[in-house]
Amino acid sequence: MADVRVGVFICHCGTNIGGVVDVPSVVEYARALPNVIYAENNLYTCSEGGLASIREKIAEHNLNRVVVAACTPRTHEPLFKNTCEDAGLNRYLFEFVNIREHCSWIHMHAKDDATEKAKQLVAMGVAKVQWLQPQQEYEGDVLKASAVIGGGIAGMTSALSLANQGYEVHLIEREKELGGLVKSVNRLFPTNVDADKVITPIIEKAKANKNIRLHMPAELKDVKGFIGDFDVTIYENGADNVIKVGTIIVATGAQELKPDGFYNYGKMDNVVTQLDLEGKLKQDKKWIDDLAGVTMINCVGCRIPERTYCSRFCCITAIKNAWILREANPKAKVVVLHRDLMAYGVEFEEYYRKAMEAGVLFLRYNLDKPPQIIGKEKPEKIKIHDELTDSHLELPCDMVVLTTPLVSARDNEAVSKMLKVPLGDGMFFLEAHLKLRPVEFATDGVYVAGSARWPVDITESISQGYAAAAKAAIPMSSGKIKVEAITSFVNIGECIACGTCVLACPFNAISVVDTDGKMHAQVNEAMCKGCGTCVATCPSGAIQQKGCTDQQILCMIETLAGGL
Amino acid sequence: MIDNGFEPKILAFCCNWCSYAGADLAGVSRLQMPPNLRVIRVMCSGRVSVEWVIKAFSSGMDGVMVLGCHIGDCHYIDGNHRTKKRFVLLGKLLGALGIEPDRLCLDWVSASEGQKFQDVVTKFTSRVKELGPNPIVAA
Amino acid sequence: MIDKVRQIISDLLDRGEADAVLALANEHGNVQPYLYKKGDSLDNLVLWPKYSMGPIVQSIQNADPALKLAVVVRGCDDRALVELAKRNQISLFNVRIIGLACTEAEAKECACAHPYPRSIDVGDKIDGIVSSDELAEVSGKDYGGRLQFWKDAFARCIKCYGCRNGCPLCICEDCVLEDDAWVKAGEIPPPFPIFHLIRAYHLSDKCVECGECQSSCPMDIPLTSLYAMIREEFSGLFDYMPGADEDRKSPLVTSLEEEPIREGTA
Amino acid sequence: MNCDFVLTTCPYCGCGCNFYLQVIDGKVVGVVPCKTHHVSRGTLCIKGWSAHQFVHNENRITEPLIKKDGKFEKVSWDEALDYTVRRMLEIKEKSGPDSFGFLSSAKCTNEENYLLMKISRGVMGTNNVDHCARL
Repeated sequence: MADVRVGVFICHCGTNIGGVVDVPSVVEYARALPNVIYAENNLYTCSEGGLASIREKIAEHNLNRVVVAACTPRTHEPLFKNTCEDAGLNRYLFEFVNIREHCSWIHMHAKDDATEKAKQLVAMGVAKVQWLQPQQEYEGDVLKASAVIGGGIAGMTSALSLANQGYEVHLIEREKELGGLVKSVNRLFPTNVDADKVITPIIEKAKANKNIRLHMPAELKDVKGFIGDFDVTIYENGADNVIKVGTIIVATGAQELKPDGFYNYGKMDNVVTQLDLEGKLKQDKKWIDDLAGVTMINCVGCRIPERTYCSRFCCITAIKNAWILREANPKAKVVVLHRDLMAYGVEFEEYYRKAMEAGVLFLRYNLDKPPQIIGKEKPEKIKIHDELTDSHLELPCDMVVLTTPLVSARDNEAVSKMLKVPLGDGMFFLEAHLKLRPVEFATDGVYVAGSARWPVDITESISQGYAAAAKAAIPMSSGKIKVEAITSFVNIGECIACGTCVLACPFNAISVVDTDGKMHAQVNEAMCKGCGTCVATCPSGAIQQKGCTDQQILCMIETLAGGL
Repeated sequence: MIDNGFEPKILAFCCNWCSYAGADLAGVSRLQMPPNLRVIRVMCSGRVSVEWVIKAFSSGMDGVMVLGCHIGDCHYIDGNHRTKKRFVLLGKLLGALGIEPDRLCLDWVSASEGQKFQDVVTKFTSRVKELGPNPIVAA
Repeated sequence: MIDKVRQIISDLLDRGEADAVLALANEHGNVQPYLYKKGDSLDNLVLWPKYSMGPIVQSIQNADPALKLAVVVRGCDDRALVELAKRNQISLFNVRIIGLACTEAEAKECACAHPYPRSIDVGDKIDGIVSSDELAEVSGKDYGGRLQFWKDAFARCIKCYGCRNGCPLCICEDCVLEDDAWVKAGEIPPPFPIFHLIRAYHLSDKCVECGECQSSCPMDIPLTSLYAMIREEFSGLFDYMPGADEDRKSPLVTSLEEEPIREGTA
Repeated sequence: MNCDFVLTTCPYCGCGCNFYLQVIDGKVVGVVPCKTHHVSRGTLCIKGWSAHQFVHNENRITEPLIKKDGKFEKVSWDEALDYTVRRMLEIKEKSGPDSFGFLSSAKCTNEENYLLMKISRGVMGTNNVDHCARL
């Protein structure tokens, strides 16, 4: 190995390591390892003193490799890599050895074994560091433009937020008008404000905003490229149109379940869903006066084996509409049958109590004794089994409203294939991480907001719209993306273009190309996430991963096998 | 733990996002374990080459563990799907060649399963102790 | 049987459906692969012993991709060509297969379980050999017995790379078994089991049971039995047979959704 | 394009394994062991498999060369042979016949090996002659 000069820094971490591992003897042992020019122990390597020592020793001994044996790389690796960089050493010529969480803390009653293990782990680290190569991180440009798919409340919120920050936004809507589900809603809980009063101004603002190019009606056809340089093909006014953007926000929303096969829906008049009811309420309210009774049945088509999830806000919708009907016609018997009532939070609990005070009757029913609608063409009575009193009730009822869940949009599968993003339960889009990255996909540059991810009400759609816009703005504001240099690379001479790695890559980041007559695999560094799955499928090792080549791991195995 | 004086050499490949983090959690929770284990960190269990494990057994490792994220949790969507297929197959190939498949452990440990990491490592170490030294390298 | 093959070859060449036909010929007492052209005499045509046609088709296509080539293949060659095409090493577009089914004796020679090509032009399909007594003997042993059997067998290995060179599906430009990081140079026999188990793993989703590895082994190491066991384990896990279908991707490469592990085996 | 399989004997040692050189358009592209040959029966050793690789190798010496002030230069056969003979006799004169050693090659024919033996023993007067393929 061309003049490798290794510095080893072994940490006491106070007593966390030093209390179990005989650190000085490990330092002594490290001095004898191949190409180790300098080795020292520090009380706290991550302290300012420890970091300063690393910088000084790199300069003093002209070190070109650094090994730190301390806690876990998952927390401190960036800190030490930055320190090496400050000292003028390429940050990838660094290896971290975990002798705390993986050694001292779990072998507290076996000090000798722990020390022996620490020595071997350091030996493995020093063996690997010899083969590390300096790396440059790939930098790509990010177009300051975003494509928002879906012109519902979430999509418009994201579009307006990004447009107001000065980014060019392409808002793509499949229907003939913006607004999505909210357009077909009468009033909005919990304030009972008229839905149009909320959605119309947002639509106007979206149309008026000079940074928003509206593509409506337009169908998403294909998406190529990667963060910073997406080509989004849409079918608009009879022709394909390719839009070049840096980021994409998926806000395709969801749709109400039409519960065919439940309670004669579709076969009997006046058996409607909440959304159908919203439509009727929007037209006129006269028909409510001659209502004798209305029964709403909640959880229809959900929290059942085929569809296990709770759609979160359909209870509140039922309470809202029940209350409106009750207010309009105090004589009508308004009943809400539920299997549990989701009225979380201050406003919703308050809303629920007001509906009860207005005389809406809330009864619990059970799936094994469901309510029966009595009537020929349309409901006349309803037979309910009340669980509390374990008795049967017959109530007048000339309308049954089925409260059904939101289900995923029918073309989620197609969109997910185009964007190469996964689908989770119920075919909703699956976010990168429930808590840590809720509005992003694992694929960089693609974000998600609204009911496309799972059923959310308007307030949550708006907040997720803002969140997705904020996340999308990060790469677009800097205009640059840096990719950590742990991606794969191909040795063209060794590659026979068999395409195995192309199939193995979860991110479609590899393609077979022709370079002056020789066919070979090529890795797109902007798309490669550095998982290394391709490297393990290549039989000849023609493709390797920076920082994790076969050579670097094999010498660790040999060090370990030889050492014991 | 059967104490027949034989201390097995055990190597584990852990993925940065799940099993390595689970190991860290076991450390933070001071869950004590037998000291036979040495961990090599990879970004994804999908990076663990079957050839590495073959090399490990060939060079005298008594037991090798491949620990990744649970199926469906992989940070790289489905890198660990390949891991599962490869190492279920390797277990069979080892058996065909006469190496006890129990010397190879394929399991899934999430970042929050420190306890499971301790269990898996402790059980595997005693199982390898039972099986005795690596038969390839012995005599 | 051989006259029928002669007829097919001469028709193809005369009608110009093939520019050349790859088959075998007995020249001066030794049998060799032979590329027949229009007008060549077919008197010396023979069908046995079989030679591995995959690599020869590959070398011919590399030299002249547009050549309309016909080739007399047995089941194993047919499957080898499919696997080579699957990995972009050849294109089957310009290859006309003349399918030859193996006889009982020929099938027994390589203990072949599928002694017939996908479409048979000459010969009749017979049932394959499911197990040889050697295979039965090995798989009957316990782990210790098996290990000893294979240790003794591979102790004879002189690392001539014949098994790899003869194998139609060992297609790497730069073989890891010649890389010092994996197998040190000059170590004879190569350390057990790294050499043979790495190759066995590499072939586990490609082996078309052509028996060329054992027929190329100067030390008579029972590789046919080894690869029969490898194939048995592989097909036990995956509903996949190498060489059966050009469009089926190898299960080791795809996700569990695309190609799951069989129930009850994982 | 034409593709021929030329039967030949492996030049590396005395075993005499036979294989076919696969020749496409005049270029040796590979080796196929001859399955019907009674000696090798379709198998080869590592040298047999790679015996053909020197044929088109760009490092192969194809003309006589003499090193002049540190660099090899092409010369005619006559000049090369005259130079060799002159130097051999000078050295024999100065340091005696046993200062020489002759190593023949399996790639040469038996006759050539015989002639080399004659030169070493008859002309140079030394017994230091051997052959690399002396299996």
